[in-house]
Amino acid sequence: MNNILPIVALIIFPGGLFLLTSGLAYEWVDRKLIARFQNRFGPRWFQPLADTVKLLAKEEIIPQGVNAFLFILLPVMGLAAALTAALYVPMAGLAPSFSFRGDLVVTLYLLSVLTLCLGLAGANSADRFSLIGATRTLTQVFSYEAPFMLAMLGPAIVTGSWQINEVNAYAQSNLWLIIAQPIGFLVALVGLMGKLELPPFDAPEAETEIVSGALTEYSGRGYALFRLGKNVELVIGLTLVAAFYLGGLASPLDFLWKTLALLLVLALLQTLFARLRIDQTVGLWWRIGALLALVQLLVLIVL
Amino acid sequence: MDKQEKFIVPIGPQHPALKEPGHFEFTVDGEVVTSATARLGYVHRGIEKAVENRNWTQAMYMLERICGICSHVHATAYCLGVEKLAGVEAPPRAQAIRVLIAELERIHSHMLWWGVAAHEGGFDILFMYTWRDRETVMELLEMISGNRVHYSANLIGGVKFDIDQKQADAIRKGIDYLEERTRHYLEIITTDETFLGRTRNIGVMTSDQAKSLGAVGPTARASDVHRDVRIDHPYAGYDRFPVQIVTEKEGDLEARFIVRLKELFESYRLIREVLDNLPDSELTVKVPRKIPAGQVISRVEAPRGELFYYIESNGSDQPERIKVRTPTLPNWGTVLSTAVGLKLADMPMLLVGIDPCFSCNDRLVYVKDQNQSLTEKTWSWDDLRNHGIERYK
Amino acid sequence: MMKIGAMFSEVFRSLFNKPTTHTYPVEKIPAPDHYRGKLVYNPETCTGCMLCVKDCPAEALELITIDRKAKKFVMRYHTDRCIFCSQCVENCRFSCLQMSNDQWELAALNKEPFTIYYGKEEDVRFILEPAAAEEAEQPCPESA
Amino acid sequence: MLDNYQSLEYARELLKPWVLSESTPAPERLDVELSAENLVAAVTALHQAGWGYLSAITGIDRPSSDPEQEGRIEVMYHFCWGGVVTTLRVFVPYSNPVIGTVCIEIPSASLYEREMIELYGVQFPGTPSTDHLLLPDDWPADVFPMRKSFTGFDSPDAD
Repeated sequence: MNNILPIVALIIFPGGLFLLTSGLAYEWVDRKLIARFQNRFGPRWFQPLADTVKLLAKEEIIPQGVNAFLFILLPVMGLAAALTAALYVPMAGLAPSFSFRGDLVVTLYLLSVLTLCLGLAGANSADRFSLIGATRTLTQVFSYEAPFMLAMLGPAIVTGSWQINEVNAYAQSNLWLIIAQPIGFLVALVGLMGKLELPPFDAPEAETEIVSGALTEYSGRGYALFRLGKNVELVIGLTLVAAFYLGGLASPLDFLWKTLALLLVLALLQTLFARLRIDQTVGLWWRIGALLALVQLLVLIVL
Repeated sequence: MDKQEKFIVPIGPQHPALKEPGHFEFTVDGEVVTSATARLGYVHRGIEKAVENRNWTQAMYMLERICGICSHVHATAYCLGVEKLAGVEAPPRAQAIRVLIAELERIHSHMLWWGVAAHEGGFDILFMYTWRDRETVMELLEMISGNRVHYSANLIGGVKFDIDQKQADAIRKGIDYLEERTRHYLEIITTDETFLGRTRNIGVMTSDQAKSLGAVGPTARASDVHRDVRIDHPYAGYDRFPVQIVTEKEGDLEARFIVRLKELFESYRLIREVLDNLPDSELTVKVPRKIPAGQVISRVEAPRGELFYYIESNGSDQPERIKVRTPTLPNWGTVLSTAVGLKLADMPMLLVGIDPCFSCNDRLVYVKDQNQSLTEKTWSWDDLRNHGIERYK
Repeated sequence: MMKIGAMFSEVFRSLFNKPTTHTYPVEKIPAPDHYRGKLVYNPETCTGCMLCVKDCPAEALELITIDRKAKKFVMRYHTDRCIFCSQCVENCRFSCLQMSNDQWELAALNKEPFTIYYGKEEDVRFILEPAAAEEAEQPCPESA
Repeated sequence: MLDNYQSLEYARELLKPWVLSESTPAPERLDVELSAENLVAAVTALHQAGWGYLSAITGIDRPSSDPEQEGRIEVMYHFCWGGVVTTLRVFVPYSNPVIGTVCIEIPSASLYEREMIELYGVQFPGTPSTDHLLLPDDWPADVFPMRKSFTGFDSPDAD
């Protein structure tokens, strides 16, 4: 029995199947919302699933001049890291499967692994677009990661714990942190957009300049895994932000409406802006994002 | 990446930034472009030769198909030229209808352009909304002419169809809606911070540069060069319905947006004026099948700039020579000479900034790099192709 | 004055508006009256002057004269070549050519529907029959 | 800005030293014939005086009906300035189709010259690039498609 639970947690819930399905569902909601914002119909509900199935069925072309081992390994690693991160997060409003002191830091690092894998995958494929995409991806990591972490630390500091579970519990019993720490919420949300390379932070995969950035050479399975990884990260990211800033997640219903509300805001933000150039992104994060998060943190510490 | 530390980013012949085939190579240093070259000609169809084997009427339809966006101006330039050769003049009502359609076409072309340009800057929302509103003018054109793209309004010696009261009302209604929308978009492109970050002070071309590079159309007018054939040499109905020139001083991408949008207000005004004052006359005059020998130059203002036609007849029912110089061609130089020193991310917007039409210009450009010499290290198309063949053998 | 998210109100409103996209095969919008669709030929008034054929820029028209005096003409119209410019309609002085505004869904899976014969029924049969008979007589092995 | 008449007068004056013959086919046009060796000087004079911009270079093949006489290629340089157009015409024979390049004075003319090289076989010694402009890379070197003698290649299906 002791051995079965972790396996269930890994394969079915909250890791594995549940996350993959919810990732696809959230991708659909995101696409549909953007389409409606743009006055279009948008895809039907099975479209993300159909995309994934199609990509998985396609031949994977491994270009010459790349390290084939890395080329295949990186997407798997990225997805695995994203799925692992879910184990420490109160998915669907239920208690996380695993929890220990300091799991917040681990989760945040696990969430960055996907981006790192993406960057490495781009650098690994000997394509110009991939290389530029990889450089931009990694540049962007360094710009949003610090503010995003600072923004996540805010709630942790007021809770006095680095354990996601406890922060969640604290958030439930206190004033919503979005009101107490509005700047932190904003930075966290926008940081999540940067993490997921959503517009306007999609310079690393700006299609009109560098086709699809780091993933240009990926087709078939590798591409499908990266996409799934991003979807999973979207769900986890939304859960984290909702748990920390939107009064915690106490039940599946709580989880559903809070993350979907966040997704609505996220979709709106995606549609509203022109793509930022990579230098503008870096400037924005370091000049404004990091500064704001620091101020917030200082205020919290002093108080 | 070769030993010279040159990193070349190819854009095209097939690339998401380009809606038509063209090939550009940008040598970048980090994100900064240090040189730019281009090769076009992927859609060269030999139209100038082909029209020599067609009769005057058939040639018109051939020339109309040079471009899918500005088909009407090609036919207008051609018809005006041939009419001049034949010594006839289309009746005033026909000329007014030509102006009307030319202006409607300008609206649809400019809206198409600024949608595409916004998309290149990742501002998809503006792209979607402008293209949605552009449907209005497309539907108007379809209603008047019977086709969304190739209106085929012209005949040698007049136009094919009349505008009746019902159509005029529909056009007025459509124009009112579009004018309001254009005002709204003008506000957005001049106030939205993220978008201005991508257009303001990007790709600046001074007035002197524009003059010496021979820029035409809105590209030139955004650099404060007063060039507009509709004003300099009024053709068709433009003497009866004069246009006011629209210029901007900055010469950057933002100015090119503003010039094109402000030009639309001029178009709306003109369309209303034409509709209110449609002269009464026949729609066509008789033109002989054989056009008297002679040569004529016909210039019209296409949405993209000056369109130049040289037409020569040898007295038979087929043209001797028709030379077409489309506005995109002289504008290429302006893009590639302003590209150096900008960020790679600005390239797609700069490229579309002149509203290039590859099938119009179907020609090839080679531009020198910063130190004014054709570098050996820049890969030519041949090198690239051979490299591709070698690599994937 | 600079704004962040200048299109906000408009974008948000769209969420509650019906999308503008037409779901084409489901919802069909009627073409305008002057739409230039498939060419329609009326043999009754044709005099066989050939002006339409002469100026057709796409060689989409063939006029087969069976008997000029008896006004027996058959028009072979290639929709796949036609560029729908309506020059033939302009040229026709007897108004026997029209462009239809309701027949414009011309796509087909093979080449056959693209050749259309217009004329009086017996004339079309007269044109088609010898051709069919000829084909039947000598099945061309190369064409396979 | 000069009016149409004045600007044409100005062009006439600038071009005076080299004119072989001139005509005004339309009120807003000046059409001047020059000899090929004077062309560069004339273009330079116009350009340096700031007379408009080079709008297009047109070529026309003039084959000779008389077998004794050699065919010529006519090359026209169109300068536009506001509403007026000045055309410089030169004729070069098939055997020596050489014109000086104007790219030194007007760099953007490179495109137009390359089109002439490719389609008519006119040569411009000193022009910056002679790479293929419109035609495919494997186009035969001695076939000039815009000459009247070119009527197309045999179709590959013919045999």
